[in-house]
Amino acid sequence: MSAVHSLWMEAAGANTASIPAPKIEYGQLSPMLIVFGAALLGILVEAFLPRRRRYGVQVALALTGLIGSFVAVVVLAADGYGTTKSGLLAMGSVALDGPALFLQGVILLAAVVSVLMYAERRLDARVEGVASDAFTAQGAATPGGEQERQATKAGFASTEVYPLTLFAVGGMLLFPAANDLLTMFVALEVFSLPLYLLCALARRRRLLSQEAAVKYFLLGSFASAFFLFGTALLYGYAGTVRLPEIADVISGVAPSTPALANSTQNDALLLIGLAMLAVGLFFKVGAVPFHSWTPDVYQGAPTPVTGFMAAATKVAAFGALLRLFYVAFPGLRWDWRPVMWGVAILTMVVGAILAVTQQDVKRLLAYSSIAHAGFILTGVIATNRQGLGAVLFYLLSYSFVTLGAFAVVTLVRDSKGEATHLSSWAGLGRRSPLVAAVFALFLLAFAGIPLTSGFTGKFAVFQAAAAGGATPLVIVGVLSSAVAAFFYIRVIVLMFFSDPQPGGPAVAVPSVFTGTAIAVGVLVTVGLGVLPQYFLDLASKASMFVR
Amino acid sequence: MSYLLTATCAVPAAGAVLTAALPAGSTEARRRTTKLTALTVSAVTLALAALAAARFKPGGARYQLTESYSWIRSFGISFSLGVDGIGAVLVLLTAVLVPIVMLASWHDADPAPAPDGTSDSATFEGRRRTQGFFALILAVEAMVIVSFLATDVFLFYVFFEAMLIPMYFLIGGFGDRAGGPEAARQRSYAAVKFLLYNLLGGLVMLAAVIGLYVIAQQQGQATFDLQSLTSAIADGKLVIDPTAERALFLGFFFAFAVKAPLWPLHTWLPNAMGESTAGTAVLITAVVDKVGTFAMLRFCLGLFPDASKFFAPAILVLSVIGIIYGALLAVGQKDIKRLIAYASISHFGFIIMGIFAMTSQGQSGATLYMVNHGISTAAWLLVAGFLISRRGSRLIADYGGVQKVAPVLAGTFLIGGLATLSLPGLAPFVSEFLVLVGTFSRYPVIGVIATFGIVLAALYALVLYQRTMTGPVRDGVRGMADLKVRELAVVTPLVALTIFLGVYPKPLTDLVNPAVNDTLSQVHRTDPAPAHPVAGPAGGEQK
Amino acid sequence: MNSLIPLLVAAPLAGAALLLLGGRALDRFGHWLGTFAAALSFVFGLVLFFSMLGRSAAQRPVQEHLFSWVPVNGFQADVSFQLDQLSVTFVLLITGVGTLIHLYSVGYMAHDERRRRFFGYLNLFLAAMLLLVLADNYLLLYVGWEGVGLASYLLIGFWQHKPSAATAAKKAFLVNRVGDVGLSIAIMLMFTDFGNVTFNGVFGAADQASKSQLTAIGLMLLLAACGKSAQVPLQSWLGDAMEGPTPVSALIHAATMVTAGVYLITRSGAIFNLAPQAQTAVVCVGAVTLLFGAIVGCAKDDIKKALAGSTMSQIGYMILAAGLGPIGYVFAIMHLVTHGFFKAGLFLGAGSVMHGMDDEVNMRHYGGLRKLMPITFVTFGLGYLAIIGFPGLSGFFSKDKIIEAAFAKGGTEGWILGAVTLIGAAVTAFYMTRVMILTFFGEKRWQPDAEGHQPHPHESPATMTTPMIVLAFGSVFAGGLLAFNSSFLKWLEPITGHSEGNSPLSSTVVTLLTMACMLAGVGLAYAVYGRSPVPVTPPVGSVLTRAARRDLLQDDFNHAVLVRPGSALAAALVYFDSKGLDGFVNGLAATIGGISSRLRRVQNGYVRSYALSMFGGTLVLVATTLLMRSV
Amino acid sequence: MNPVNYLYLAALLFTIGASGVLIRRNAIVLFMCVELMLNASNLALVTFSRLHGNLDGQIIAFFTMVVAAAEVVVGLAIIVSIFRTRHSASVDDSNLMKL
Repeated sequence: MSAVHSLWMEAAGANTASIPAPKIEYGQLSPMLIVFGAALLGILVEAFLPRRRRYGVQVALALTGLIGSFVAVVVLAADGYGTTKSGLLAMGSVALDGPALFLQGVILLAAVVSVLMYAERRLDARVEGVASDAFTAQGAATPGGEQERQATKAGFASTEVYPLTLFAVGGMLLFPAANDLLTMFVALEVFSLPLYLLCALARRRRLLSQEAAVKYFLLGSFASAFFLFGTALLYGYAGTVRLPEIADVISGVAPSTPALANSTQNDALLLIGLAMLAVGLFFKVGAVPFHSWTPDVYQGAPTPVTGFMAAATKVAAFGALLRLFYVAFPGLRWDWRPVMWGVAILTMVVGAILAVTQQDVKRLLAYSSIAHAGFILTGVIATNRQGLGAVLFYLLSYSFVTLGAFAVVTLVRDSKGEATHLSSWAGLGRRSPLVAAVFALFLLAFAGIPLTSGFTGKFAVFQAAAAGGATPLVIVGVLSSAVAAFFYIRVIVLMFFSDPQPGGPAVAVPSVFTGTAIAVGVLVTVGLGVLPQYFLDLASKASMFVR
Repeated sequence: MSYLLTATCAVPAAGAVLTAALPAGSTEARRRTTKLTALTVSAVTLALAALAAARFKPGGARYQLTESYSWIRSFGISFSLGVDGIGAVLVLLTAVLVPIVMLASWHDADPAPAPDGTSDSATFEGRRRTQGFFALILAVEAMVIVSFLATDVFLFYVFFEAMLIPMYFLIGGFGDRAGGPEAARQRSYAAVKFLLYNLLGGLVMLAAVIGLYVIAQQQGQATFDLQSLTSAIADGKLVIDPTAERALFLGFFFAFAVKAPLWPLHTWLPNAMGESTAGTAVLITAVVDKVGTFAMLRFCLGLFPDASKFFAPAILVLSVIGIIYGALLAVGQKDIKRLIAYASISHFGFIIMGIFAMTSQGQSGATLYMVNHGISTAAWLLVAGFLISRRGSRLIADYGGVQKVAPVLAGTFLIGGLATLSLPGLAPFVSEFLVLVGTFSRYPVIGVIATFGIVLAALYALVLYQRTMTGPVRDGVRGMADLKVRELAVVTPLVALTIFLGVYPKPLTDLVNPAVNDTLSQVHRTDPAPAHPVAGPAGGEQK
Repeated sequence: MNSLIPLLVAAPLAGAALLLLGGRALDRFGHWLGTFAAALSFVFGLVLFFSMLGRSAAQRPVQEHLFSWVPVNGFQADVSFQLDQLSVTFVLLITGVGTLIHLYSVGYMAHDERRRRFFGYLNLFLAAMLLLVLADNYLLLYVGWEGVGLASYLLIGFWQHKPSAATAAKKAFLVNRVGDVGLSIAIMLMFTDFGNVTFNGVFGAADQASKSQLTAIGLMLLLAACGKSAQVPLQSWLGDAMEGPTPVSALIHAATMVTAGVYLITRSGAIFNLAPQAQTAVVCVGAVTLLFGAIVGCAKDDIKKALAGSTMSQIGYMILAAGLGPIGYVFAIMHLVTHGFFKAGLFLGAGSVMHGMDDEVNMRHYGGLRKLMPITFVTFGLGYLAIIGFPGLSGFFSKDKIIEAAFAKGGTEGWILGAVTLIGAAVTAFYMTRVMILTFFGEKRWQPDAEGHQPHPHESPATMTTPMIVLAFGSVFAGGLLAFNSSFLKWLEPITGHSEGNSPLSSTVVTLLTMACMLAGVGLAYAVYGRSPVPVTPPVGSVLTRAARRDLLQDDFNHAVLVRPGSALAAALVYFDSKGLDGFVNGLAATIGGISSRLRRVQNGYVRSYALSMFGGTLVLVATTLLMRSV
Repeated sequence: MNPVNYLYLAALLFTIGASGVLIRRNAIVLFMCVELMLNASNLALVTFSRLHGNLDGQIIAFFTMVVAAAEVVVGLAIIVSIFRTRHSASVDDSNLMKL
């Protein structure tokens, strides 16, 4: 930012001849650029290609963009940008370091799997003779109206979900890499806005979908406003929005602007600003008491989108949270840790307890994601390198478990679409043992049973927290894990040991897309459970923020 | 480095996968293939276990045949296996019991006739039922063996926890078809209860495992290797302050006490054993629960010697309560399998008491007790299972006069009962007496109270026999067939072992004693010296 | 030669194993196989006995070590035998009487389809009993101790289809188990005190131990003896044990097993001698039981239960004698041996009567049998004379010695004990005379059985009468033989020790007193039962009679004090387990569920309230952050 | 005028906006309240920019305006579509999903 700023100052000095062009490291920013480029291409496709061909092209484009971006991430990481060559890009507003690359990789993989789920067109019954995916034929049409019927009949599809998703992914890639508060805010909005729209585009139960969108949007922008106001206050405190510089001001290395330095309000600005920034991020990660949108939105959104949100949003938001607290506020540890303790404990306990009485599988997973946010927060609180690595690993493992779980949810269907009420899952294990077994595996991973990725992640996080002196948190975490286990097991019991209801849901046979998504989920879940060393190393190598 | 131990765990694990992958089908031939495959795998496992036990040299190092492979370097975790005398006998117990359990459960996983008279073999589940059952048993076997062999705390923990899952499906998925229409609900309740209790225990232990690692890490011992940890503790390289040590001890102990189970954490056991098939119940009480008591001996005492000593009196009180309480509840039961379950709770009280009496008699006795209880309870329970499968009822009141129509069944049932009440000459007596004498020499009052448990044991065992087997022949019992060849093949080795180990337990004590002495030296305890030792060579031809 | 010792046990054990596992193929000759095993053991016993006779007293005890049984560091127990004068006495009694009773059973059980198994159990009993008396350490003794308990359990409950038999068997085992607790604790005490459980080790170190330790061990051994030998307060099982087949009652519940307590106390004399308080307790138990059994014996109409009361009483004599210490040990064992003969004979006679009377046991339904069963009458009669202490017969010598020893205890104690034993002698004479008169004299009071068949009493077959005759010889001559030249005293003295004590009365006076008491008892019985017809239905009787018929209310006492509170406790605990412990856990789960449903209400679906929670959360966050700084 | 007063104003506006979100039912009004909060932030940024004497705050304000505009586009689209379905813009009507 200050680069831009200095640009202005010099312009003011009428020294136009020597305006230096901002230095942009295109190669190192390529992951984001590829995704945004693909998104723009996607819009062009929407504009110029006939409807019938859009689906195929969009899917291919999205996958290509995401995989290309992932390759870029891998290349950058292999070049050592995650470790030795990490640094700041785009005049210091974007960081290129281990956590950024790691999380970008995770986000991209999660996005690939999500796009596979988007592309699934075989699950739903053929409506009007046309293959249909999870998204409404025409978002603008009134639910149940004539227009919608016609659009469906005509075989319309909301192929705009692909570019929307790509934009969201782009924002998410930027979010954990953002090195100043403005970039962070912009990235937040860039990935939030497409998500609001995506939520509204469910094919079935559109009322719920729209309600989810409106709730998400209103609450999300409410939270953004807090984030922005926090940014303003911090700017007021430090005179800069760049995270390392804020840290310098806090630690007294660089004195703050004299205008405010003597003010008694000084620390209040800092602390209130910090709290408000935290609110914005806590909202995104779904921490209590900023979680209330989660169950409603998860339930209402189209399931592939829910999966995408649950995985990628959480990764991006935790990335930003980590960067904020590790880069900008390490000096304020003693101020924010108690608050974080409270939030983490509340999140774990409330998430677990509320899940106990849920009757809808998507809401159940939503509450489970809240509880998991609490577990991850314990790793954030550790404020040591171990904690950082542990959180990175946890995010990796969690996103694939949750994606896989939501992918399975899309398979269980009755005449009205997905059968998400738990009662209709009764006896699933007797009808489709394979699907039930896979879902059980994901549930066990959520519950943190050894030999699944969930256990390794939980162990890593708790271990880091304990090493960081947060033993009580570990104990609360363990106890709420026990409560959480109760409802995961309840679902398993329901699937395997209850008699199927007559006329209950059937398990649709997925196409290769969802099949791949689930398979990847299973593979990662088991792989990270049994042989996690490589990824632990990766996470541990990546666990150093550039300043 | 030999691969023997890895093979001993890997064979059943691979067997589980293989069995599960066998072609599904409802035909008798397909099922038989499945069963024979599983049985063969378990027999091979037994051979490997026997080989390992034979290679073990009682006079040598504490852990032998060790293997170690790096697993999760980041946390100092390795896949380390090693066998000591205690582990060896328990692995043998497991390897012996599993094929017997399979043979006993031969038809337990056949497709059940649906209520409307049709067989459920039409459904997918019905077709895979047999594969599932036998694969789960093998999976449990593999995990239990790893737990007994693990010399890495984390490795142990992982399998200690993971074995809950196949057990859970065994309990919840396969019942003894004797519970009436409520059975399915009861069974899933039992399975959930089993899992939740044990999971809670496991999670608490997880906290302690983490705590241990963190403390070790802070002192430069970032490892989960049991031997490194214990030697570091012994050498004072690893110093855990008393409060932390006690907390960690409680974390470990809680998990083991749930699993074992120790009063008052026992209430899951009667449900789990009552609702599952007899074979599964044997797996629970004779094999899986032993991991809990085994772990107390190896991990609680080895890692937290001072805390173990600190809590020993309290634990002894709980265990003696368990002995009396379990026996009294067994007396009050109406259900055969629940009765046996409460009897087991009483026996686990003895085992835990023996461990925490911290005498060589107590601990050797406790280890023997684990083996003997496994064998004798298996015999008792499996015969009870045969009985129940004939009549279709678990209620004691539904039986009477069985000895008249099925004398061999009644006779073996009596032997099982006599073993349970620790009749001298049968294996459990030796171990029970050692536990009692070991406890008595340090805690006389507790020893005396526990001794009265043997009266109650006689009461429940004989009352059960009297009510079911003697008296006039009841209507539902008339025409009951005696034991078949397969069933005899199940019972005979168990009875033979019960008698053999009662008369000649020396092969086991020779294996166990050095490991127990080592454990005792870890906790810095020596046996209380007799008040007036007999001068000269005491008794017989001992060294 | 010593290698024969294990064979003593092995022969009947092998017999038992063969018979129990052998299957139906053995049905035809299994009983002979069993008898042969017993006889073989008897022969081994004789061989060993004579070889022992050939050695000097100091060299008579021999040890035979088989293998190390339970080796755990300080605790060592071996399978190892010790044969000395005391154990060889028992070996001969056990195998001798045992063989006779096997023989008797061949006839008695001829019509039982499970006869093979019966012989298997009998052999098992012999093996266990021999193990008991041959063990050289307490732990191995314990194996035999419980082994005979098992055999007793199996044989009492042999007719398992009868619920009463099954109950009686269970009761016997349970009550014995209470005694076994005593033995267990005694062994543990020995281990903690001496670090050793062998006879030699313990006895050798006993004098170093404190008196309280020895007293504790002694009392625990007494508890064990009470259980096995049916002494007060653990006497209640013996009467019920008569549910078993009569040969069993003769062998186990009269001649051998029930005397194991006497063996135990005598064997542990080295401990008791140093623990006078424990000895006093032994004497008291013996004295009380002596009278208790005798009184019960007077009131029973069931012939076997009357004899059981008598057994209890006679063992009371032995226990009393054993409690007297070196004064009495030898006579306790001597009475044990003679009692083994005449009581076994009496039981076999009773069995013979029952055999002839279609298993009728009520003596009021007998009468006038002496002519129809002459052999039974004569052998039974000789046994009767022996037990009441008719001069010259076995019982006379042994019982008289015990009464003398009781007086010889000295002081008030001696007088009391002497009086008790004398009263006992009188009462013994009374109830035994009653049995004789009711069974063999008077008019026929036979009753038809349930199907209306009149009984046709007849003499028993030779397999049954032969053992009765042999035992009758024993009843007549054994006492004299043992007393002659104090041969038995000299035989046992090296093991048990002996002292004369100082009786205030000369032995002649004691003998005369005993005679007088006996005659009084016989006379009284004749006056009551012999001179007027005996009513078929028992008269109501006095309070004491009614109490005695109910075994002096022992069952009622046990029921009220132990059984009922016990079952109430069990029931209460069952309730506590499901409602208390499980209830607590379920309650915890329900509480979490309740909190969950209550918390769910916050999630009311309204955006504004969600926003409110966020806003409130923000305020709290801000406030806490600020507060943390100011603190 | 002391520029700090603008900060007070900004805080006031932010609070008003937040209260509006809590109180009002109409989705559009709610959304406008959010916009008010964003603009309060803008005011604060600009003020701080003035206080610090650097232009960063002002530039951020521009960015914010763009973002707010984008938010309007998305927000209105969603609100309009739900209005067409329900014929109501009251957020209290949207509570199909709860508990």
